[in-house]
Amino acid sequence: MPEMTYREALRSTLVEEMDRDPRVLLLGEDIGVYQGTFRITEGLLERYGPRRVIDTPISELGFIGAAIGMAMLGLRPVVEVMTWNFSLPAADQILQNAAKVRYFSGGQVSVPLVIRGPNGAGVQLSAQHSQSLESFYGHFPGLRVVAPATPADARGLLRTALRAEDPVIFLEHAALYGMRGPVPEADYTVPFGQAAVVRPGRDVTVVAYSRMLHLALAAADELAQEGVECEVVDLRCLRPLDMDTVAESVRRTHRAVVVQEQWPLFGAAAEVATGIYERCFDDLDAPVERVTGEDVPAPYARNLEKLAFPDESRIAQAVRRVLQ
Amino acid sequence: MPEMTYREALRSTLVEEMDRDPRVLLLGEDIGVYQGTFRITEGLLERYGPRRVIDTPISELGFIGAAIGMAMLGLRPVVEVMTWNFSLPAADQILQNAAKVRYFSGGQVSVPLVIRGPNGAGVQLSAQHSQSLESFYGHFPGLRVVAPATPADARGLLRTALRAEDPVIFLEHAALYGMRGPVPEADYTVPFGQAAVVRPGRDVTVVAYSRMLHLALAAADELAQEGVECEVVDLRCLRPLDMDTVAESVRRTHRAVVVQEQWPLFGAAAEVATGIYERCFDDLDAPVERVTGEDVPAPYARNLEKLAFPDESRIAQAVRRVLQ
Amino acid sequence: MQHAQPVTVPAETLLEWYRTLVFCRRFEEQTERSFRRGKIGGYLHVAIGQEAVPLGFLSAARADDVFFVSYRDHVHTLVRGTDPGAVMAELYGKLGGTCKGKGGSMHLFDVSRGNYGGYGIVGGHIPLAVGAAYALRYQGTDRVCLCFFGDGAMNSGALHEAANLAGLWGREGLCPVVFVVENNQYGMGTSVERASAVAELARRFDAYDIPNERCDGMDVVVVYEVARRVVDQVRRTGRPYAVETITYRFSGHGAADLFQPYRTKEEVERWRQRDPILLLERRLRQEGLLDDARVREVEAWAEQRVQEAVAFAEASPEPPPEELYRDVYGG
Amino acid sequence: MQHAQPVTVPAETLLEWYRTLVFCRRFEEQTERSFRRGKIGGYLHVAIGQEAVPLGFLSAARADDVFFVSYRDHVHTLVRGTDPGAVMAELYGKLGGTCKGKGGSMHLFDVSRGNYGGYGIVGGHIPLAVGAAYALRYQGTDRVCLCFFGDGAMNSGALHEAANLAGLWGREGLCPVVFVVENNQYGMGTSVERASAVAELARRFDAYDIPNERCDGMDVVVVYEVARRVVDQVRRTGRPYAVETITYRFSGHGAADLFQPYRTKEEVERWRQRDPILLLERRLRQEGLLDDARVREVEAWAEQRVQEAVAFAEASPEPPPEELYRDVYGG
Ligand SMILES: Cc1ncc(C[n+]2csc(CCOP(=O)(O)OP(=O)(O)O)c2C)c(N)n1
Ligand SMILES: Cc1ncc(C[n+]2csc(CCOP(=O)(O)OP(=O)(O)O)c2C)c(N)n1
Ligand SMILES: [Mg+2]
Ligand SMILES: [Mg+2]
Repeated sequence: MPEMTYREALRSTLVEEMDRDPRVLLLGEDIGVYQGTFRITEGLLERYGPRRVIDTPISELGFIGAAIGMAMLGLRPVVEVMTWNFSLPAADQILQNAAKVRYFSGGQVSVPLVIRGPNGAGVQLSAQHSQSLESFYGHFPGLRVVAPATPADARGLLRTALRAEDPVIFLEHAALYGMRGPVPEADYTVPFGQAAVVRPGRDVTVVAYSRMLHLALAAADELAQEGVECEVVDLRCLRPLDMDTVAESVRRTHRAVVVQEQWPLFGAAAEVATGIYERCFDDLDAPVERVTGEDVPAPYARNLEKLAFPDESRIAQAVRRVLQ
Repeated sequence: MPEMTYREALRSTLVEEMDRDPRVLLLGEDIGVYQGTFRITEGLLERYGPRRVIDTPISELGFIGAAIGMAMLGLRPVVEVMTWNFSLPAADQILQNAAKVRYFSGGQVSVPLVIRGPNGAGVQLSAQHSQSLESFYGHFPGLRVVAPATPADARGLLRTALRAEDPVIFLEHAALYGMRGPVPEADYTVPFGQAAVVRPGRDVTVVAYSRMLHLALAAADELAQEGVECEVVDLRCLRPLDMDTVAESVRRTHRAVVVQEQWPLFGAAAEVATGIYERCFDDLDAPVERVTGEDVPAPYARNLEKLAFPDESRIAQAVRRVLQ
Repeated sequence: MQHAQPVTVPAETLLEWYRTLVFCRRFEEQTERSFRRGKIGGYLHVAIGQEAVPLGFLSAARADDVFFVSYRDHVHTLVRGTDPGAVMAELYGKLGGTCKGKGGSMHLFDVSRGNYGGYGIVGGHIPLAVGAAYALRYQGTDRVCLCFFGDGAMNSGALHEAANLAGLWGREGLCPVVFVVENNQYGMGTSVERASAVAELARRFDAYDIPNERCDGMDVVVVYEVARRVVDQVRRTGRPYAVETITYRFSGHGAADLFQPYRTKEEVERWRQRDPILLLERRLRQEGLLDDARVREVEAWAEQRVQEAVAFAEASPEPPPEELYRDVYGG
Repeated sequence: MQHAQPVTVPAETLLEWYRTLVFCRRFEEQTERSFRRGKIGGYLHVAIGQEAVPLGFLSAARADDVFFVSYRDHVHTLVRGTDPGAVMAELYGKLGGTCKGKGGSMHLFDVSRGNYGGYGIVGGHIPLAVGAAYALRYQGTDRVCLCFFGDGAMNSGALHEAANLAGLWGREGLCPVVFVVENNQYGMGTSVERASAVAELARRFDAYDIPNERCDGMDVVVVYEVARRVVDQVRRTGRPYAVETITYRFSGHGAADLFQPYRTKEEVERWRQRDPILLLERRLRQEGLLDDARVREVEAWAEQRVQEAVAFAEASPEPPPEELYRDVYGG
């Protein structure tokens, strides 16, 4: 299997699908002339021309709305949000139109739209630029919400998204763009709603996704040296949420830790934890531990920021707590 | 104690605080000449004049943003959103500015702002007008989120909100405006973050808020006839979330049902349920039951809509399930 | 206001329009009665008084053109030829409705006729229409997209961002959208003057380099003539155009808006003198195309069609419970 | 462009401005170096080339006037008199920073000097400024609010909704806000022509009945003269006003924007001929107020002050862990 970065996995999948399907077109700020803030769309303007690679003004509300309209008319637009923070001015379009128009039209229209870009905190981007919006969007039926953690999943889930009939909230992570990994070639797809056991283990189930997966794996390595075997489950997709895979694992390990990057209250970990209890109440030997960001806006100072977000050691500590 | 409606409780509290504090002013669509869509602001334009009762254009993003600016400069604006659905175009202002500016300014500014209006589903308002946004806003530190279910709490929490130093998401419910109840006079306040045991009972704790509280109470009445004594807890406030009161109750009853009006996934009930498990793992005799709306956009047809939202009988059934 | 090159509308068409206007009026009056009887729920917004605007514009559009509209969408749907029974059934929340009863009054769709729906968030559908227009050119067609919205929507960020995109994309001939402002002078209880810093709404499109004009929205012939010229131009150029139609709603904002402190009875009366049905009737009578007998005939025909629609709606079954879970996701 | 009534600026002031401009330039160059050395993190946006706009406007404002600005906020903060050490410490994420290190480069605040902050969401602060202006009049003062934002923000819904409110509230004399468009010709890598359907941005304020004009943003004397007239008028009338300043950023959009495919070196070079420091220096030399020795003196003074700021920032402690939980809620 060839190796490539998460970035290359995204870009090559866009290219393959654009070559295959003329209905696919791209919109976003600085994706063309500028080649994309994170270089995901490098060279694509030259390759496909300005009708298919549309540099937009700073008008998320406008161009995300327009992309919904394009999708309703049969195109397959892919919107790049420079970061997901900038989707908030367009929340109304995403939540009220994209998510619901199929339903309130009685099934007369589809919105095959992908909105993609980096989600979550970066390094010292401070409060307005450090949002992790998976539970925010995940609350709304009609949307699909995915958050790949590896180059292979980035490719497989993006291809599924590009061929889906529904609006997809495609959450990347800036910290992952440079990460290399093996990526299956050709028509590789990863279906929505399938979590993956990425590391088997008998003692405790650690559930994570996106960047947190890598922290969980690092914590698992550390714990392995203490003789603790973590089973690490990558959710990959938040909506639909594959609780079956999670529950099956917890039924074996009897203990669980759920990791998410940001605010605890009404965050994704609460849903996963509740789902575990609902399915594994009698199997659990300890309460599920949540590892989350602190309940504060992201601070700028590096020392505070480090305290604000989960790290390996906090995950390892949570694992130790559930094992007590 | 005098009786009044939820509407009168809100209106009279606005009047009292506006009389007391010239910094309080109102903004919203059709709150003045039109007297307010739900008549909460009836007569206030005449009483306070157009500088303090500002009819706005249909520009939620603009006037909610402007109200944040007013608050930063020392006023105490109260924004009426015609319904909370229309807050979505202003989500960026609420989440990125109101919730965070105190933090990223290092504490240099406060945003003493109240945004109020009806939240949740009405009757056949269909998908774009039937949103329950408590977990949506509750996720963000910096906000306070309250959802009074009774005239007394409407008064007590609104007064607290009007005197607070933070942005308050004040979630009313259209179905409650006409409800009458006893309301303490004078300077009655209800502090944020205090749930209330509104009906004591030994068998099971039912947690609810806003309109769902009344369904929970009705279900409790029904169950009492079967000899089941529900303890009903009204959260009243979602952020801060008073899990202590809930946990104390569950430690006595050993069983819990959590009710929320809308979508299950990443909804408020998941947080409350997780919080219960975290505090009462060894006390629980059965998994916590969630009673939520169905995972679909709100349909228009009355028969479908009835299926889409919780009712008393579904709450009663959930109670019976946790008692099995 | 620019002056339109008069288009000769055949007598047959004028009569047809008259019948349509009368029918739409009777239909909407019926919906208000059905609302009061509890047959229709939720929000109900009729366009009584404003019918000439959708009729004029959609008559000027081609059958394969598409449109988007606000929640005040019954007339648009009816004049486009959707079965009145299906419209009434939608309002009744029945399976035979345009959207199987799942959308209701605010969300009428008939994609087979290019009706991409009614939307409930003020201004929220304008960006969709701009994207739809782009798609039509991207797909190599010369179809046009019409986007109807109220005066209140002019103050929404959605209008601004969408209009700017339309202006930009239009430069390349990639945005054949007609913005039709249905200026009925109020957004609920707030007059245009109180809501918009510039009350001449058409002019605001200068900020997006979008050609624009104002026109009378009560005389369907005037509306049609403007619409015809504008739609043709937009089709030819692929560039957006905005028309502010000056109209008036005789009924309340919604069926629940009875007490109307924001306007006087006199004002409503004054506008009733320019009722689009009255204006057209007068024209037809003057041209000898209509007389009392013919009027009665049309009224009777309209009333009967309305009652047929009601009967269809009544007879249509409720959507079955499985419908609750359908149409959330595609394949 | 309207022509400004020339205001005579005293020699002393011109010299002071020169020193300020040189200092700001050196300060920002230092921040870029500190960024490359990892002392400053996150996003860093300098205003190198654009300094005349904040300097001219804030010099025309009164000490008790307030302002709001985008993330490109260092110069605004410095010219308003905030201690450079505190600014640098904020960028270094230190407790001695303007916001205790919790905001960083994009969020400089100094409320004691009317600086209501830098904001990171394009256009997002414009509504705040309009509300602030209202508050100032509501409180019975004659203070004015200045709102600085980029050309890119012109296409945001926030601008539209806020400007319309300002137009409306201004009718009653209740909205003393000056919109200062810092048109540096690009929003990141997108030129104004490619982002705005109407490239003459000032004119777009006609849609809100807001008087507006364009002016040179490189010559601080020109900026000041316009600003002086505009600020005075806004103070007198309580009505909004918009000024589009034509300026240019010599550096990248942010410290990470090195490769700049969106513009040519020649274009940058051409604009460097109108560097605000150069223009002012030339004027001062012509008037005999500056010579080589004096220039060297100013440079040395500026460099030393910058190094003092760096030293202060370096010496300032990190915010203690408790700060993480402070300032989330008030009392
Ligand atoms: C964003 C938003 N805010 C508020 C409302 C509530 N609302 C529904 S219709 C309406 C008035 C709209 O006026 P206008 O655009 O002129 O259309 P008209 O009803 O006159 O046809 C308002 C305020 C809404 N639907 N959406
Ligand atoms: C709503 C939003 N979208 C995107 C961004 C990312 N972004 C940051 S600065 C910028 C360019 C802004 O250009 P302009 O307003 O002209 O200001 P300048 O940087 O030129 O001073 C963009 C796109 C953002 N911060 N906010
Ligand atoms: Mg209107
Ligand atoms: Mg710029």
